[in-house]
Parts: sequence; structure tokens; C-alpha cells
Amino acid sequence: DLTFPMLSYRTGPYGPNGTEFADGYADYFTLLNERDGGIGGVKAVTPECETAYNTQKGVECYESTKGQGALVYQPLSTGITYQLIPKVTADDIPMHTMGYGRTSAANGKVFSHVFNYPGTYWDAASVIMKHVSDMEKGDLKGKNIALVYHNSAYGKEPIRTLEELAKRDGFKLTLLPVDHPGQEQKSQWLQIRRERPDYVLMYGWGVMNQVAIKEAGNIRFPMDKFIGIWWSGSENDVLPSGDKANGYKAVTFHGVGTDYPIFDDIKKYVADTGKAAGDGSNIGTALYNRGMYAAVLAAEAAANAQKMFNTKEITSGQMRDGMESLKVDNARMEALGLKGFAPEINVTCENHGGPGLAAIQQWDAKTKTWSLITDFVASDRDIIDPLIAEDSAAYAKENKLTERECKS
Amino acid sequence: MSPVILNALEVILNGLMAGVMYALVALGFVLIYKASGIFNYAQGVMALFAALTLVGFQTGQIPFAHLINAIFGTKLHHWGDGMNTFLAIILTMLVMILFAWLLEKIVLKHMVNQAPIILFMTTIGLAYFMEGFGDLMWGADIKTMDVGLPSGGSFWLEDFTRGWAAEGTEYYGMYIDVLDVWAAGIAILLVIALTLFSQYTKTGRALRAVADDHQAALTVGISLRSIWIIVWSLAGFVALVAGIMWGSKSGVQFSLSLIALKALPVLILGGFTSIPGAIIGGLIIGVGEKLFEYSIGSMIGGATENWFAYVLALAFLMFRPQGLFGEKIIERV
Amino acid sequence: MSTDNTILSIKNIEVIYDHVILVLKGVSLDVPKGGIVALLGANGAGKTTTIKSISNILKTERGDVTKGSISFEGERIENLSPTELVKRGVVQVMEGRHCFEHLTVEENLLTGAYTRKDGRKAIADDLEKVYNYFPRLRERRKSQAGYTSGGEQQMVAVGRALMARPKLILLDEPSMGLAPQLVEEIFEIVKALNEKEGVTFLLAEQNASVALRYATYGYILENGRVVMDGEAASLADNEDVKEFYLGLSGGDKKSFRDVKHYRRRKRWLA
Amino acid sequence: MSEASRIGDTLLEVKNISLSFGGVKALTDISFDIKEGEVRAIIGPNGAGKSSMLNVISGFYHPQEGEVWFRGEKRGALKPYQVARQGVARTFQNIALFKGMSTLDNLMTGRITQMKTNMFWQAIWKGPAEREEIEHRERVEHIIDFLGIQAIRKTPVGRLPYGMQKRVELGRALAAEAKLLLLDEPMAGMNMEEKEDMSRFILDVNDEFGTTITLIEHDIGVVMDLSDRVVVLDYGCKLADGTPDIVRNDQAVIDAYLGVSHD
Amino acid sequence: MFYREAGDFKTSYAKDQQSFPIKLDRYWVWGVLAIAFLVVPFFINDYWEKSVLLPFLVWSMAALGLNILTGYCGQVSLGTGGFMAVGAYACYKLMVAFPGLNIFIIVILAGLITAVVGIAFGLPSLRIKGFYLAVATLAAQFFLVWMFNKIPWFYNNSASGMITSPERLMFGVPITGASAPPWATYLFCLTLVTIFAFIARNLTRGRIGRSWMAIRDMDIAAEIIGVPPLQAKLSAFAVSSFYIGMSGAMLFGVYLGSAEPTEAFGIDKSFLVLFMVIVGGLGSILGSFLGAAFLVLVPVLMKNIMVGGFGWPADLAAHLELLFIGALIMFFLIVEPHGLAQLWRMTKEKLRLWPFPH
Ligand SMILES: Nc1ncnc2c1ncn2[C@@H]1O[C@H](COP(=O)(O)OP(=O)(O)OP(=O)(O)O)[C@@H](O)[C@H]1O
Ligand SMILES: Nc1ncnc2c1ncn2[C@@H]1O[C@H](COP(=O)(O)OP(=O)(O)OP(=O)(O)O)[C@@H](O)[C@H]1O
Ligand SMILES: [Mg+2]
Ligand SMILES: [Mg+2]
Repeated sequence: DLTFPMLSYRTGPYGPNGTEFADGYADYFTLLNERDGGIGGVKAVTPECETAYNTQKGVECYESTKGQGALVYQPLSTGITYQLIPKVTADDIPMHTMGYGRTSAANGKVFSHVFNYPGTYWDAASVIMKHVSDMEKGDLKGKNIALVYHNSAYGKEPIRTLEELAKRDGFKLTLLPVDHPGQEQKSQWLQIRRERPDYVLMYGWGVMNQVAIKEAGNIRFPMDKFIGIWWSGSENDVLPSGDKANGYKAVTFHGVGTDYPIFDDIKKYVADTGKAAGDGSNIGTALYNRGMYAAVLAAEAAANAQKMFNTKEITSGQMRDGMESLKVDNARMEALGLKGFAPEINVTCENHGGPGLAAIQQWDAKTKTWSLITDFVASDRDIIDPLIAEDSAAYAKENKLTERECKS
Repeated sequence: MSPVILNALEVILNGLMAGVMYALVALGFVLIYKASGIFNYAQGVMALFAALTLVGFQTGQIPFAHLINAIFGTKLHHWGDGMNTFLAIILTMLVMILFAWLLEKIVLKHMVNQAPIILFMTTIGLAYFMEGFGDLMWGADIKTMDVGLPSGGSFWLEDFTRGWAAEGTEYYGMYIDVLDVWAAGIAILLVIALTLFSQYTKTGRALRAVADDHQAALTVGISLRSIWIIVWSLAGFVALVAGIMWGSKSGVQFSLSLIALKALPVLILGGFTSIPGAIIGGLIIGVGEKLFEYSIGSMIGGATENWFAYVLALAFLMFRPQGLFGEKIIERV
Repeated sequence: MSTDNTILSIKNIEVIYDHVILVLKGVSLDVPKGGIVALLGANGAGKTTTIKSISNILKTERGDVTKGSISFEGERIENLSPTELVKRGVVQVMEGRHCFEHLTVEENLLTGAYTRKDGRKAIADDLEKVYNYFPRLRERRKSQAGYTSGGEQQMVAVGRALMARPKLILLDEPSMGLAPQLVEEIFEIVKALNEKEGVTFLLAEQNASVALRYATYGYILENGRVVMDGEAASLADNEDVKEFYLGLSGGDKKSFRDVKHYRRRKRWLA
Repeated sequence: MSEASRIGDTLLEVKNISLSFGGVKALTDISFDIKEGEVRAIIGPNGAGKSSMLNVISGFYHPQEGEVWFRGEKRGALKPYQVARQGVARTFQNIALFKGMSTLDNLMTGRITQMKTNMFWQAIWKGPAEREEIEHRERVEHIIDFLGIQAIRKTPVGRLPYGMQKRVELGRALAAEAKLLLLDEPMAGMNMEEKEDMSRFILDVNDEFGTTITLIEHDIGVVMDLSDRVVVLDYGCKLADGTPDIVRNDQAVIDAYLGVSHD
Repeated sequence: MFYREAGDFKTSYAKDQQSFPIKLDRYWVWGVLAIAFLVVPFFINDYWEKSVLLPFLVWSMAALGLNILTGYCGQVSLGTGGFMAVGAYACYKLMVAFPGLNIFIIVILAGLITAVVGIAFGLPSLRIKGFYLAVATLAAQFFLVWMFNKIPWFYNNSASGMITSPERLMFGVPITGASAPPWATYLFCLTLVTIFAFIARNLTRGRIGRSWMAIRDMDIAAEIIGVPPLQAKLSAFAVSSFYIGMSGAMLFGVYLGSAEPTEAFGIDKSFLVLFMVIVGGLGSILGSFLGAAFLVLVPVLMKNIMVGGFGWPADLAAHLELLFIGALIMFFLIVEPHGLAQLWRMTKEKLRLWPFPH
């Protein structure tokens, strides 16, 4: 068997979100098993371990599953990611932190076993600002942009990038931290109401998102100028606000909805046969799609590794190599039934962060759907790359690591 | 008036409103403490549970559907379209009473005459239990609470106050959330009713007697059973109200139970045993933390509210160790 | 002495604390209707335990009646809740003044009437009666009980029990901490209630001389066993009782200064 | 030992003490003295202010007016533990034992004012801490023997019957080896035999160690037999002061307290 | 008659005052220690290290600390998470600032620094009591975590505010960092915990311990018989925070390797340690260990049984786990409010009487 352990969380403050992601992840492997007989003929198994978004339990889950031939870890928590970075490296197991975790892990020369393609927090910040800049016809000078963020390692990630961008583009950045769990955001939103920033960006998670969107609606902040990170762009976040959430935007690195052929297969092989994880009601939600996409990439990398090493039962080390040379082009996406779902991916030894492309999605409260309103656009590499280099160098120094050679 | 003053006024006003919301949760704590000397950590989870149950009834969810499906391979989730809100509230209340009854029967009965910290611990166990139970019963997904309460900024106040600022300054009027105004009204009604109940009725007196000395209460014929069922049902009711209010604000999901942490500073500031104390404590904490965040917090990096509420409460306690309105702690030998 | 006249009858009860500590080793006693029965015994003999097993609050201290039976007015009561017992007319006054500290004196007294259903007027009358018994309480009626003196608290505890209008009062050391004058008064009250209202008393008391003076019958408990029982008058005549409980060896009172250092041996000659 | 030599100079004197709580006047203008080596009794009806007086002496209540003189010096506003360290030990009316500790530990706690080793040595244990512990343990064992409570040495005091607890409490006060011992109703809840035993202990302590004793007690027989001098309080005022014989026959005392004359 | 003390006579007070006055107990303790030190290191693997043994040791240390404060001195504290954070950050700053310093010393220094902070936050306990104090200690919890989250100096300006422990050696073997072998981290923690468990035992049986217990059982009476409350309470806060600080340093440095204040030292940690202390037994050293073992092992065990054994879906298992733990806590408190340690004691008492029921 090919083992893809799931460190998921279905309880605790972030349980609702974790559940959707986990369902998507599990369902895709079920689909592969049911439809194709697994990956390259080998069944994929997804032993699940509940972390409750708690780093300690995450470590325990890691230790308890790694002996079962785990191929790749996806902890879906920035805290757990940080914990595992040195461990996976020592254990020679790759870790894929898709759109979260340590951004500078994009530097494959330092972080040999950590991948965060197809995009990072900093890519997201940059793409959001690009969208803002488009809306402002390219002129951000003197604009006031507020960042409402989860007061934790995760929420603080974009600050550096935004500060750089602010310096370059001449806008003013206002920082508004919100403490976990974030049910009370009166102060932040009153301040926003007073200062009338032109745009509000949000890096939130869990209940914080819902409350923020509700408060924004209450103070009648123009929703199309309120843009969240991909972790603030699920149905859970907007639904409680009803009509007031109409027009809210979020950045994303993959497509939305169920308008892709793959969902027919999922319905046929997974949902209708009663094999869906959970009760099947999550299929097609933003986070479900993300979980599914994560599984797609994992499966592709596994298949890649099988090809590279010409073996069915790959090891975690081989999986790592498979990930490092992963290429998913549009043709392949189409073959997967995911045409246009996400941009092409091309992972290399130096670049574990992928293309860094992202699009903006917008919420329609009438139809209760997300829709993509932009193409997948690239982030500002010239801002982000130096930051990545700087941060990964600091990590390397602290841990006395030397950069790997990447032969190209 | 200058916008600065107006803004500060606005912050105070909203602080008051936030305080009322905290007080709603704190009230549940006070009720139980007053009546049995139990510091009920599970109050927050009770609010969550009540809210979950209410929404479940409203939308016609089948309880334990997930568990049943997992065991029998069925695909249950809803039965029809749910029910009328009012009916759902009544049913939820019945569930809370049933809960109180079971709790007394299974747990509290054995806890007579135990040290406060043991009782406290028991309620933490209870909190875990209810959390797991609620999740099992209704699922852990996010639910939207809609009982028809209005929400959103008040246009009336905005328009009314817009003219207050001096000519030529940029001022948008004052903001207040209508939901909060409702909450304030409900909270005041609750406080009045509960105060009258505990101070002027025979049962109220018995409640306080039980809190002082379980054994002695037994010897005068007070039935701890009925008292505890009454109080926990009442607390369940308060939890339901808090659950509705907070649920309307932030959706119904696990985090709802964490509002307990916002209620604790209110509780110690007002005093564990004072019902009016809960509301006044709430107001002080609400205004205090919002004003601090507005004036100083934003300068030192923000997100100060959590700890400031506690520090503020602590400062009051240094002068009155039993909280503003709490019963004096009797120190005698 | 078990006759139809018996209001409370305990047969051979054993009590164990914490599942291991055996405290009562087969205690039997009978309380006649309308009587005043004294329960005497040294510290730790098990008087309080006996009384608590009657009022059924032992469970709150992790104690259990493991053998024997207790009946009140002919019905078994071991499994009745304390509340039910109070409703049937059995009220206990706990040793060591268990007042409700945060309630005022008056509120304390009123909680005593918690189970009564005979209307405000009757309760107010009884309150007045208690104040007449204990004028000191009238003065302190608005004070928090926690701040009253030890003796005042004792009065509150006794007064509170009276408020329940019981048939049987279990008094655990009523005289403890009371001034001599008040001790007499309390016993006078006991006597008055007993005679006028027919209330039965079972009292555990250390002050044997007073207790035997007012009691009709007495039991002496040692180490969880009844070692002696009899009419109060005959007990008071017993040599050992005289020496150990009344302090009258050889018939006359001796000074506390003359007590010997060495231990004296009990004979328990009947 | 003759009476005259046993009783020495004034050990403690209270002057014009007034104490009130809100509206309640617990003590009004009380003065009396306690001489070294004597057994001094305080009696009075319930609520007279006896316990409050002891609380003033042990520094727990601070009177609104009046002074306390101890060993010839005026005492400032000391904290109770400072008073204890000066050599005042006491028992309490409502037993105040440390319920979670064994009898032995309760008694050892009574010696706390005399123990010195610092935290470092305590942590190491071997060496000074152990030596000190054993030294004090010996003295405590002496008291245990004296009170005849060997059998309950290791029992948690919460489980003991009431009278035994009273005895342990006396033991704890004795362990402090104080100059002045304040006893608040040490014999309440005891039967005659136990009262006799307790009287014996009190007299022995007084004889053997020369400890000064101040005693509150409602059993007039005990008071009259044991004490050298008696103060009578009533409603916070001093009613009488003098030898047992004088007090016993004082009409005011008989009316207020004794009810009948006890002789 | 499985367990007896008859025949085990003591001939001096010193013998009677020793840690384990009963011979059988003594043999037990030595036996357990021997196995822990001499056998376990040869069989330990990553899973046992990270999922069971290290968490057990780290939380035992924290539980010891809180037990001193709450169990022995009666001051309920919910600031444990915050104090652990102090220990962790002190450890981090020391590790980075003095790369050559022995990690053992660093952990102890981290404890000392925490002790100072603990004293500062213990000051209100002189006036505030009971649950009021418990809630007030949350001020420490929230403030400390906020501070470590806000002030970049504490996390050396790293982008996300996480701290990561660099590799440090002891006797040439890495103790911290990802390449530390399981046996080394285990022995390191075990040694610390063993030493300080004995110290805790010593402190609690002498003068200081008695003054703590006196304050706990009846603070006014304690003051009147001569226990200075200021000294007693603050020393309890200091010693307790010292232990908790060390456990924080171990948690961060040795066990997890990196930490983020809001998550690793959140309020749930404060509650967790409090559970351990209460479930294990207030005022009992053994109880601290039993409580930590209970709360570390039971969830792991339950998860393994439900997911691994019965193959239930992970979310159902997670919900059931919460439910069971809650129910278990209540069950234990009903059966024995004084914790596992008391249960153990009662069992011994019964064994002593066995086969006679009383
Ligand atoms: N909760 C308890 N747990 C264990 N043992 C107890 C408990 N309560 C009482 N005992 C034991 O039971 C025995 C009888 O105690 P009890 O209180 O009934 O005595 P008593 O006759 O009322 O004495 P006193 O005159 O001192 O009040 C004593 O040896 C005591 O140690
Ligand atoms: N802390 C306090 N607050 C309020 N009132 C108090 C306080 N302490 C004592 N009193 C009151 O002062 C009066 C004297 O009390 P005290 O305890 O000294 O009486 P006592 O002489 O010891 O009586 P007893 O023999 O009944 O113990 C009582 O009326 C009591 O209610
Ligand atoms: Mg008794
Ligand atoms: Mg008194």
C-alpha cells in the first residue's frame, strides 16, 4: 500500500474547516482506489490521526504514523509544520504544506524535505495587492490598507511582505491583530470604521473569519474591498453573514465549485457508493476542493516517483524525489478532469514553492457560490525572493545547515 | 464636538454593549455559584450546546445522525424542514432541563459536601463531556443561528449623531450594533428577574443556604436535588440566551464555548455571588478594555483586550478581594 | 424496650467510613415517643455518627450504614433522603454550629421552615417564639450569621431546627460553647417543647449532669458499642457514670485541681 | 511551688481597648492585666466579646482604641504572625486545625516559629534540615506523650472526633513553647472525664513550664478551680475582675452570667 | 496480607521521617527507578519518546510545580501556561545567547527566571483568595503570552514569531534539535524530573512544606500561630514557577523543538496541568506523576483503541474521546475526590487488612 497519513482535525476551534479539507483529501484517494485501483495499481491508504490543531498532538500523530510507511505529511497547521520541519528532514519523509507553513521553505536548497507549492502566504499577499492595484488602476500612493490578522505565527506571516510592498508602492499599512479565537472584534472594526482604510486584507482562520465578515457587513464596509487569504475564503466564513457578505473576495490557488469533470467521478465512485468521508455534504466547498487538490498533487508526485524509480511500492525518500521533480501541466490537469482548476506546476530542487500563481474569488450571496473573477496571476518575485532567501538563510545559520547543491 | 471626543464616546458605547454580551455569559456562572458554591466551568459549553440544539431543532437535523450512519451504514441527516423558532426554543429549554436532571442524578448527587476545587474540576469534566456529546449529537460543522433578531449598524443613530461633529470635520456618525441593543435589553430583564428571584423568594434563600453549607442545608430539609435541578435549568436557560446572542453574532461552532473566557474577568470584578454585579462588571470590563485598546493598545501592538480585561479585574480585586458586589469573604477564627 | 410507643428504633447498625474505617459496631437503641433520650459517651465513641446515620447525611462524608436497620414510626428510613426525613419530622442540629454564614440570622431561621407548608402566619409566629427563647438573636437578627459569636451561632442552629416544627429532634451537643445560664435555658426549652408540644428528643451530650437531669432514658456509647443503658435516674446513680461523666467520685464533687495523673479504669458495672 | 513565687510580674496588659464592627460594639473600654505564671480566666455570656479580646491580644483584630502592652513594652500594630513570634500561642473556639495534615504535622507546625533552616538545606534535606527536624520532633514527641495522643500520631486530623481535635489543638499551641498561652473554650464538647484530663494538662503546663495561661471557658466549675484570677465581660464591658471567690459572689456576675451562684 | 508494615519497626525519628517509611514502598521506588534508568533507554524508540515518555516527563514536572502551589499551598493558579512560556523563552534566549552553556544549566536557569516572574505574579495572592485568585492568575497567562507574541526581542525577530531550539550537546550527545537520539532526551528529562521530584518531596515534608500546608488548610489560623503568609505564599509561587519554568524549557527545548506562544502555551495548557494535579491528587508527589500519566496516556490509548483497534472514523473517535475523557474525569472524582494517589493509598490500606474486611 501507499500510505498517505492524514493529520487532520475535526474537533476543536478549527474543526469545521479541518473537516472539509480532510474529506476532500480522503475522497480523492478513495476515488483513485475505486476507479483506478490505486496509484499505478497500488492501493492508497489514508490513516487518519486527529490533531485538534494542537502541536503536541500533531507530533504524537506524526510519530505514531511515520512507522507505517508514511509517504508525505500534510498537517494543515502552521504550528505543527514548524514542529515537524526538522523531524521530517531527519526522518527523510517529505512534508507538503500547501499554502501554509513556513514560507521560506520554498527555498529547496535549505529545506530539502519541505514543499509548499503551488503558492505561499507571501505570494498570496502579493497577488492580493496586485488585485488591489488593478482596482486602483495601478496607483496605490497614499492609500490606506489595513490588515486584520490572526495573532499567531500564521497571521503574522504576510506582514514583512506587505511592509516591503508598502515601501515600494507608497501605501500605508495598518495592522490589526485579533486574538484567538476572535469572537470579539469590536475594537478592530470600530477602528476600521473610523479610519476608513481603502482596503482591508484578512489573514484569519476559524470563527475569526465569520465574525470579521459580519462586522464588515455591519459597518457597511464595501465588501469588494475586503479581501481574505485563501484560509479566509470558505463557505463557512461567509454563510453566517447572509446577504451582507455579498461581494467579499478571497485569494485562491485553485478553482471553485463542482464544475469540473472529476466531480462526476467522485459522485459516481465515492459519494453514491457511500464511501465518502463524512456525510458527503462538503463536496465542492472551497476547503474540500483544496483538500482534494492536495491529494491530487500527492498522488501525482507518487506516480512520478513510481515512474522515476520504476517501482510500485515507493519509499518516502523516493516520494520526496518525486515531489521535487513534479510537473503538472495543463494537459495533465485536463486528463485528471480538472481542466482550468489550477495553474501548471513545476517543482524544482531550488524552488519548492511552485509557481506562486493565484486568483481572486468572489462570493455571491444570492447563489451562495464562489466564482473566480481573475486569472491565476503571478506574485512579485522580486519582492518575495529576497525575503525567502533572507529568512531561509537565517534558518540555515541558526541550525548550522549548509545549502544543498542543486544540479540543473 | 471634536471627532476625537465623539470617537471616544463611540468606543465607550460599544464597550458597554460588548460588556452586556459578556455579562450574559457571566450570569450563568453567578447563578450556579450562588446556589451551590460550584464554579461552573462548563457554562460556555452549555451555551454552545444550547445553541447547537436550538439550531438543530430549527433546521430539523437528526441527532446523532453521524454516529448512526457510521454504525448502521445509513444516510440520515434531516427530517423534513425543521420547525418554528419559538417551538424550537421551547424544546431546547426542555432539553436543558432534562440535562440538569440527568446531571444531578448521575454526577452532582455524589458531590455533596466536596471541596470547591473538586466541584470545579467536575464541571471541567462536564465541559469535555458536553463538548464531545454536542459534536456527536449535532455534528461539528458551523451552523448559522437565525432566530429573527435584527443585526447590523443602526442607521438611526448614525444619522442622528452625524451632525454632532464640528463643521468641516469628517465624521460618519456613531455606530452601534442593533443586535447588541437587543442583547442589552434582554440582559437587563434577566438580571432584574433573577435578582428578585434569588433575593426575595423562599427558593432563592434556599439557594444561598446551599452554597454556604451543603450538609446543614440537608438537615433543614432543603432538597439539594430539586435546588440543583432548578439552578442548572436556570443556568441552562441563561446559557441558551447567551448562545442565541453569541451564536447570532459569530455562528454556532466550538469557539462559542470559549466565550467563557471573556466572562471570567467580568465575574470576578462583579463578584461571584452578585447577579447585578455580573452586569455592572460586564459594563466596566467592556468599556475598560475597549477604551484601553483604543487609546493605548493600538500603540503597543494591539490585541490587548484579552489580558487587559483580566488586569483591570485584578486591579479592582486588590481593593475589594470579593469583587465589587460579591459577598464579603468571611474571615474569622 | 421496643414497644408500640417507640418512635425511633435503631437495630444493630454498623457504620463504615471510606469503606475501611469501622466506627459503629452494632449499635441498637430505641427512643420512646415523647421521650428525651440522652446519648453519652467519650470523644470518638460514635455519637455524632449515630445521629448522622439517622438523619442520613453520612453519605456526604463517605460513610455507609452497612448493617442493621433504622425505623421511624415503624417505617424503615435508612434509604430516605434527608429532605424526606425533615418532612416527616426528623430534624438534626449538627454538632459545631453549621450556620449559613452568608445569610443573616433571620434568614437562617427562616430556612429552617423551608419544608413547612402551613403559611406565612404560622412561620412568623414560630419565628417570634424562637426570638423569645433566644432574645440575643433578636438583637442580631440582621447580622450575617458568619460574624456572630460562637454561642450565638449555636442558638441559631437550635432555633433553626425548632422552626421546622419537628416530631423528633436530634440534638448533637446543644450545650457546647453556651454560657451556663443558657445551657439551662436550652434544656428548659427542650423540656418545654417536650412537654407542651410532644416533641421527642435524642440528644448527644457531653454535659452529662444536665443531660441526665432532663432526660428520661440514657445510653452510653464506648468505641462504637452501647455499653450501658437505663433510666436516666438509675444511670446517674451508677458509680462509673458518676465518676467519668458527672465528676462525682465517691459522691461529692472534687476540684479539678485534684485530678490524678494516672488513668483510671472503667468497670461498667451495671 | 508556692503561689507567691509562681506568679510574677505583669506579662501582658490591655488598656482601654475598644473594638467595634460596623454598628456592633464588641468591646468597650476594657483594661486588665495578665501576670506571669498565672492562670487567668475570661468568662461572660455568649457574644460578650471574649473571643474578640483574645483576637485583639493575638493581633488578629486591631482595636479602634486602646493599647496592648507586652513584657513591659507597648506593642505596635503587629501582624498576627509577628505576635506569635514574640511568644503568644493560642487555640481557637471553632477548631482551626490544619485538616489535611496528620496530628504530628500539626504539632510540628506549632513549632514553626522556632525552625530556621533555609530553603536550600530543606531541599537537600540531609544535614541541617534533617538535624533540625529531628530535634524538634523530639520535643513534639514529648508533647504527644504528655497529651496521650500517641495512637493518632499519623492520623489526618480531619478524621478525629471533636474532643480529640481539641486536644491536638492544645498540643499545637503547646508546641510553640510560648510565654503566653491563650485558650478559647478548650473544654467545650468534652465530657467530665476529658475535662478532668484537660484540666490536668493545663495545670501541668502551667506548673512544669511556667507558662502563663489565659482561658475562656463556660464551665464554671473548671474556671473556678483552675484560675488564679477571673475577668468577667458582658456585652463588651468589663463586669468584674478578681479572684474566683470574689467573682463568684458578685451579684452583677450572678445576674448576667451564672444564673445561680455556683459554690 | 500482600502489603504490610508490621514488623517494619523504626528505631529512630530519622528513620520514621524518611521519604518512604515503609520498606515495601522503598523497594518499589528503587525498582521503578532502576527500570526507568537502566532498562527503558535500551528499548526506547521515536514513538515512545515523543508520544509517551517525554510528554509524560515534561508534564510531570509541570504537575509537580502546580501541585506545590495548588496542592500544598492551596493557591489555585491558571497561569501555568504563561509560566511555561517564560521558561521556554528564557531557555531559548539563553541557548542562543550562550551557545557554550550546558543545556542542563540552561534549563535550571530558565526555571530560576520563571521563579522571579512567578513571585511577581504571586503578589496579588496576599489579598486575593480562592477562585478569585484563580481567575486573576489568568491575567498572567494572557499577559505573558501576549508579551512573547508581541515583543520581537523574545523571538529574535523571526518572521513568524516562532522560536526553534538549536542543537545543544551534553557529554557529546545532542539533547536538543532534531538529531537528538530518543534515549538521550529521555534520560535528560528523566534525570531532571527524578532529582526535582526528590527535592519536592524534601521541601514538602519539612518546615517550608508545613507552612504551605498550614496556609492551605486554614490561612488565618496559620498566620495566628506564626506562619508568615507573605513568605509562605511567595515561596510557594517561586518554587512552583521554578518547576513549571523548567517544564516549559523542557517542553520547548527537548520535546517539541519549536514553539509558538499562543498555541504551545495557551490557556488549555493551564487547564491541562490543573487536571493532572486534581485527577492525580492534590498535595501528593506521587499524584503529580499519576495525573500526568493519566492525562498523557489515556488519550493516546483511547485513540489507538478506537481508530487503530476498532477502525472507527477519526472524527467520531475524536468526539467520543472528548466524551470519554470528560466522563472519566467525573467518574474518578465521584469514586475518589482526592485523586488517584488517594485511591492508591486506600488500596494499600485494604491490602494491609486483607483478607479481613476491616
Ligand atoms: N469522615 C470520617 N472519616 C473517617 N473517620 C471518621 C469520620 N468521621 C468520624 N470518624 C471516626 O468515627 C469515630 C466516631 O466519631 P464521632 O464523630 O461519631 O464521635 P463522637 O462520639 O461524636 O465524638 P465527639 O464527642 O468528640 O463529638 C471517630 O473515631 C472518628 O475518628
Ligand atoms: N469580625 C466580626 N465582624 C462583625 N461582628 C463581629 C466580628 N467578630 C465578632 N463580632 C461580634 O462581636 C460580638 C462579640 O463576639 P465574640 O466572638 O467575641 O463573643 P464571645 O464572647 O466569644 O461569645 P461566645 O461565648 O458565644 O463565643 C458578637 O456579637 C459578634 O457577633
Ligand atoms: Mg460528636
Ligand atoms: Mg467566643
